[in-house]
Amino acid sequence: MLALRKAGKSFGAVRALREVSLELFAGEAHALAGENGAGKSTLVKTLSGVHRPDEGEVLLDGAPVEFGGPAAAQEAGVAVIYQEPTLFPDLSVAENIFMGRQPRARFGRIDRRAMHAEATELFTGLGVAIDPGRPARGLSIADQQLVEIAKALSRRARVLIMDEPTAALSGNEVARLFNVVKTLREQGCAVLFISHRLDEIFELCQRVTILRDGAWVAGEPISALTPDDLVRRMVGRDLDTLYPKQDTLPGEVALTVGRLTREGVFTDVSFEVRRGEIVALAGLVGAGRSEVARAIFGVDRWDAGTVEVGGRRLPPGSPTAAMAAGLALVPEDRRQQGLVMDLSIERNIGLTGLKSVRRGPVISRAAERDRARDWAARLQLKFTRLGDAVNVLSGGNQQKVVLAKWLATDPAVLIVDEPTRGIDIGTKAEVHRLLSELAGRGIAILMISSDLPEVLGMADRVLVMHEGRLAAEIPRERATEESVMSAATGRDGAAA
Amino acid sequence: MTAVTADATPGGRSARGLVELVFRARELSLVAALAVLVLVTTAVNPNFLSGQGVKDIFLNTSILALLAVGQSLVVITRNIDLSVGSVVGLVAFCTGKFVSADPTGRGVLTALVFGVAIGAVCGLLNGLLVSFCRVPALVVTLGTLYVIQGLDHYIAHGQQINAVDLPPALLHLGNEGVLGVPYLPVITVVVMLAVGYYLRSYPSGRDFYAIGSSPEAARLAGVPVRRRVLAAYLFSGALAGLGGVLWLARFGTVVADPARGWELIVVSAVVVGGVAIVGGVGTVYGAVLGALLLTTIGSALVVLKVNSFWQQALTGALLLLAITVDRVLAVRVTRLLRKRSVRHGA
Amino acid sequence: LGLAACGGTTKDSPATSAAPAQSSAAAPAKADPNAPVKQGLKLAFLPKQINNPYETIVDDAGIEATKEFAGTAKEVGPSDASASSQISYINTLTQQGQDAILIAANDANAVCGPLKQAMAKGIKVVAYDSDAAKDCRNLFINQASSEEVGRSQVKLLADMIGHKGDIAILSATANATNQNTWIGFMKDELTKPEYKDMKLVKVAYGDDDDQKSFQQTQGLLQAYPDLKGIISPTTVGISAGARYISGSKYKGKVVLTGLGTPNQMKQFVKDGTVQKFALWNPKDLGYLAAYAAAALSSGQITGTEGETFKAGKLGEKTIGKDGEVILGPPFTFEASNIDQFDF
Amino acid sequence: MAHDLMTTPGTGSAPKGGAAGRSPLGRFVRWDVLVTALLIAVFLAGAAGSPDFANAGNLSFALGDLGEIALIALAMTLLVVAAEVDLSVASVLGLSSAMIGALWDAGWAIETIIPLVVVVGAVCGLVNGLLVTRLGLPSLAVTIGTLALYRGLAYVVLGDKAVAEFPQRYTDLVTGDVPGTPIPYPVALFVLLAIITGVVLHATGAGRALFAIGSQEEAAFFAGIRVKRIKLVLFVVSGTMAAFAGVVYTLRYGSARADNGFGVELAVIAAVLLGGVDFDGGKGTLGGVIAGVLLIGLLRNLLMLNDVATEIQSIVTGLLLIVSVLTPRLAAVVRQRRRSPAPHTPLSSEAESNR
Ligand SMILES: Nc1ncnc2c1ncn2[C@@H]1O[C@H](COP(=O)(O)OP(=O)(O)OP(=O)(O)O)[C@@H](O)[C@H]1O
Ligand SMILES: Nc1ncnc2c1ncn2[C@@H]1O[C@H](COP(=O)(O)OP(=O)(O)OP(=O)(O)O)[C@@H](O)[C@H]1O
Ligand SMILES: [Mg+2]
Ligand SMILES: [Mg+2]
Repeated sequence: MLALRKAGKSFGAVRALREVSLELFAGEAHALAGENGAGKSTLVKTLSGVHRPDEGEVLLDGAPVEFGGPAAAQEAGVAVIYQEPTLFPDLSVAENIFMGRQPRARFGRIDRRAMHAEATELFTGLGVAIDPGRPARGLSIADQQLVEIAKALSRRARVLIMDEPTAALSGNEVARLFNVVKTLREQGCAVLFISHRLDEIFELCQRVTILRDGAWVAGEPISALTPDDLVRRMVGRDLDTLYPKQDTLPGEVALTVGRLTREGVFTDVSFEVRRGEIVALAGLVGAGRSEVARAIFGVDRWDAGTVEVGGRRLPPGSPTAAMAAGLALVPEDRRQQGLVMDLSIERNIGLTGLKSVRRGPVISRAAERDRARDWAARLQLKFTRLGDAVNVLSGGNQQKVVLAKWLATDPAVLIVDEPTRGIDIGTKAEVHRLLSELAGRGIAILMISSDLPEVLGMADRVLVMHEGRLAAEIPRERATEESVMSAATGRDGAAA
Repeated sequence: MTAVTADATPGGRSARGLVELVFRARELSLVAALAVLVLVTTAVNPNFLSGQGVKDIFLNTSILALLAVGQSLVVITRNIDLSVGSVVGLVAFCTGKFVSADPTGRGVLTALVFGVAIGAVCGLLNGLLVSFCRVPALVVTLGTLYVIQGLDHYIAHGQQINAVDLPPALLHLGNEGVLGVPYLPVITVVVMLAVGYYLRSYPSGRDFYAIGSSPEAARLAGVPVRRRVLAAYLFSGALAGLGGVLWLARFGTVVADPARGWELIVVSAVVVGGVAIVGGVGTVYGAVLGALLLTTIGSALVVLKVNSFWQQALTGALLLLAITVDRVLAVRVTRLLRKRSVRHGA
Repeated sequence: LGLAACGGTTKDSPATSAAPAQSSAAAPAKADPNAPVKQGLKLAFLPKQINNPYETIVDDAGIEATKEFAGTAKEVGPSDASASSQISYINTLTQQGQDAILIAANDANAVCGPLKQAMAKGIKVVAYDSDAAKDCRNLFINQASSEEVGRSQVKLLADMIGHKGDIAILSATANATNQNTWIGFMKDELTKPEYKDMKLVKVAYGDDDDQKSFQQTQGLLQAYPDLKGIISPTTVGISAGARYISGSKYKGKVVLTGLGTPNQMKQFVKDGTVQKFALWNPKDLGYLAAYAAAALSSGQITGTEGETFKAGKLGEKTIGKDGEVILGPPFTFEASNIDQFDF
Repeated sequence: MAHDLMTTPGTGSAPKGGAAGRSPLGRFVRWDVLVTALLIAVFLAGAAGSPDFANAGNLSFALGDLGEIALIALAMTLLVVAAEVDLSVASVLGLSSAMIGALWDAGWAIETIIPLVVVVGAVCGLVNGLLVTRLGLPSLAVTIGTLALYRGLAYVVLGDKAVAEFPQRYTDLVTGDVPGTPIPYPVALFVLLAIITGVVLHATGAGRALFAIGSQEEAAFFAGIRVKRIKLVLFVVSGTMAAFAGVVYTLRYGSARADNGFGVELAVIAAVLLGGVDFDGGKGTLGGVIAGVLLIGLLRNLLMLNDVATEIQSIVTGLLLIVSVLTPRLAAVVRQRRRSPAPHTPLSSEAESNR
């Protein structure tokens, strides 16, 4: 239906795509796999008219087309969920979904009632209860992603392209999304699906195309591959283990959270994290996990309760004090909170350690650069120049910059919120190895993740949140998919 | 949240009502402030609310409000137009020159067409530079502010348009009315209602908000960003042109640069009216109310016999008060919204 | 004030005020009343603000006059009526080596330093319309004696309202030197017994801005319902005031007078809004200023009291106290004579 | 995300316009370099065209005239880099001038008055800063309000009076030249302050923090930068600098008036913009701003010397602003076109509507 033939695309010196071909067929879900920076998002943007290929062409129903812009592709029936949510924060959710093609009443007016009804219907289909009338500002990343999904679905397009739609979602929403997509597929829609979670690829897709460094590596039916084959083709080598959890002996208590409450968001949250321990905070999307992390770090104020790091009490609402006490937070929204997108890689990494690279009052650029280069190498960052703005990096590489930025502060307690969101499987293993190593060195780690296997694979202890409260604490031995999920959905609190 | 599906609508509706209320609240608080101001002033001096007094206030507001409507359209798209004041000056002078050259042959309609056309050309220039050449709006319009002002001075060069030279019909437009209602406010209200309705109820109107809210997302959503931004400037320019003609009609005598320094007054009217300076939020009704409030403050202080030297200070203080109250209110409601949405989720 | 007593430089400290820079340069050799007017003199008019129609009339007349004695003149100036922009121009004119600078000062003192520097370089300085501080200029061409302007305005208004009722003044900017001098004399005049029934209730400032003056008039009339008369001794103010009154219910009830140009006011005199107003002939002002500058530059006069010089068609003029030359009494315009004028 | 609702809107979750960000032109033509080149060109043209231009006397005048604008522009640069703006500077200047006049008239000692008005300027800045940081109001709106307020207070303090006759020792300090050079004292002071500001902005942690705050406030906050405190300090610095400029202004003209410095804010902003500081924050160099200030000042001086009418000067200033921004952008577009005929280059994903 939609196809790409020998397409190439360069950004300056970076060849993001070279001679890539790909064909989407009606009624078939096609997976696109590859490491971070392999060129997946670029391919998507080429198909959707955001970029024009430097060479090669886009074919629609076998005939070459030239999309002048995203609007033209949409006209042609191509709906896209971009990797990063692109919402209008000031407009209502319903308007976000229908921008540019609002249902009309007489005289070309907008029919708001119909618009809201349709939006509600879409959300019902996805099984979520987002109020279509609320402004998009303040939606959690997951909710934003869901609105994006609703937006794409509402187009009833012939071709549906999804760039990591599930990265911020947890099991339930993913399952629902897949149901909807499967229905669409059965109705004859062509689907292009990108994800770093291999099980999802195997569950949804019939065919897979693999990219490596912008080049086409393989394209074959999924049934011909095992997960290991897939990984091997993506990474170009065998992967040892995804969850290289080392066993460590927990040391003294590093972080104590006592009856922490932020009105209307979370209530009475108490736990502690010991040195060398990885504690996972699990729960459904919107359970308030990120909010707890933000409060601990001082980005949000808390209304009641205490936070102690290494026995020292933190004042509420001061990230600076939290950092001084040895706390670090890798936030969930890297584009808004984690990175200054316009600044260079080195400046971003340097931002948390301005003191450590000073000569007198003046910053030593050489020291700053060395530090950045060192961390870029340790995290295997893929970049052209350290002086490039981070917004030209691929999503996964951006995430690595955030990690580097915080690891460089040499924290005593590291809070990571969705540390592997949007990270490819090779790097994911890398991040996991890193976290495990850090724990081994005696750092206390609090990990928030919606990726259940990750939680189970990495955590020494699992705390489960449900609707703003801690619902359960499950030690590693007893942590299973069932036990965590039942606590997360509030079906039993017994484990606590 | 995920588990709840069935009761999405009722909860949704109440939250939506709340959101609508927040937006209304901005305008309501302006109306309330206005009411307090008028009541206090009238209590001190009943003349303030006399027929003449009310007429004066509306007449005084009209041109500012007209400019505020144009400006809010631009500000909603996350841009700014600092050149409006100088466009008014240029148009007022040139139109005056133009019609006074042949006061019998060139009537009101010619004057309006001439003036609006000049304004539109200025707007077009701004718009092209901002949308197609991608020059930051502040730089462009500060630049055109200087250029247009210089041009105006160059053309005027110490001349003056006098009321005697103008066609009487034009002066009528500025000072008379139908059934006791002067034309000027009528024109402004009609423009305001038309633009307000368009912005709220037409897809292309919503585009302006989308662009201001997130230009990148707007592009991805297929909104013709450049065309809309161009349209906003064109419209703001044309309204400034209209304002210039009305200025001429109202004041009759025009020296080189009427409306000098008005760019900041117009922007304050828009901001007081609740249009976010960063785009995406606000209505033209609010902007017009903002203009009305500013003008009324000015008139009230004179009527209240406030020392001339205190007037400006008080105007500034009241402006700050207006935006502060608005802000505090917005924060309160947002907090309420947060607690509500969670309770609804729970 | 306690702090002030602790020492330091205060207003009252000895020799604090900036002493006249080159008092020797300001009082040069002898005047030679019979010296010929130099050929090719370069004069520069520096009005308060270009684009003020009144100033343009004055300066254009002065530029015309310069041609009569084969000199060249130009008008330069800022587009805003501020002292600081005027100063840039003074400096530039000094650099250019003009023979004389004719200035309508926006601030008597602020322009002082640069003018002194100009004088030190042998450039003659003539103030007109609005004076600069005495030791920073050679001459001041006063359109009319300030005292006479102030007092005659009050008389004019008093006659029209029958010496009775509340009155107000609509001035230009709060800092305008000439306005404030006139207003001073008006207030003084009002203390005389024949004005005991007249009360000055307010001095409003329209900033020589059309719209602002318009609104100030409005406000005055609302705030003081018993107001009988307004004096607006500024051309911008009086025309804006007249325009408001002509379109309002106050027409015929409130008397407006002041200083205005005939062209501006013709319509309002004819429609009865304004009966009488005054002004001198601005063309003569520019003319006289140009001749005075020429006389200074040619060494006919030095600017001391009692010297005389010929001012073309205006005949002989004598320098009065403080280096002032007075153009003549203001002229009152009314319906019967206004059509004879075109400026 | 309650947080972003309580800080300045626009630094919230709305993604900054330029997703694709820095256009490749940045590497070839830097704006500030361009402005500096233009400055040199103007200077050479002036020196060649008019004998009155390049002499010490004239340049000393021209520089002296720029003094206040240049001083205020330093603080304004810091603010604009942090994506804020202070429009009230000219009014603070006026208030400071009016206070000097009133207090001097009342017999206070100038040695007491000067520190006092500078402190008042700091307080004015503090008020701006508190309104912006504590209430989360946009600085453009706040400072339009205080623009009226402070100017009004200036009139309240001094009314329509103009106070003159300041001690010569002090006026000389401001109008005089550093012994043995044609450099006026204020210019020398400016050079010193500019060096300090330049180092702070471009070589210290605080400067890095400013750029981070300017381009993405939320991320800066998450990185432990005390966003609010820094902004507050910036506003205080701006107010202090404006009040100090008021002192220089008053002494230089020897006249204290409430309307002193009226409208200077736009001149300052024009200079800052011309210097290549992005009003969205996060981009710009101090060198560019200084070049911008000098360019506007020298060009005006040159035009004035050549008897070019004020109107034309205004037009030239405006065109300069537009052209200086337009040229590099057009050049980049042309370069892009030449390399690949595609209209949808990363450039086009830059914000269409940036302020
Ligand atoms: N606008 C741009 N300018 C310059 N380089 C870019 C731009 N967009 C992408 N790139 C580069 O192109 C390459 C491919 O990026 P792309 O975003 O397509 O990767 P991806 O496969 O989607 O990775 P991820 O899994 O992390 O999302 C990367 O090296 C990236 O740095
Ligand atoms: N600024 C805000 N205004 C209103 N509601 C908000 C705001 N921020 C978050 N919420 C809501 O608060 C709840 C908790 O959000 P939070 O992001 O903490 O969830 P979470 O458990 O971390 O989920 P995830 O990280 O998977 O998104 C959600 O329902 C979210 O929609
Ligand atoms: Mg990607
Ligand atoms: Mg979260």
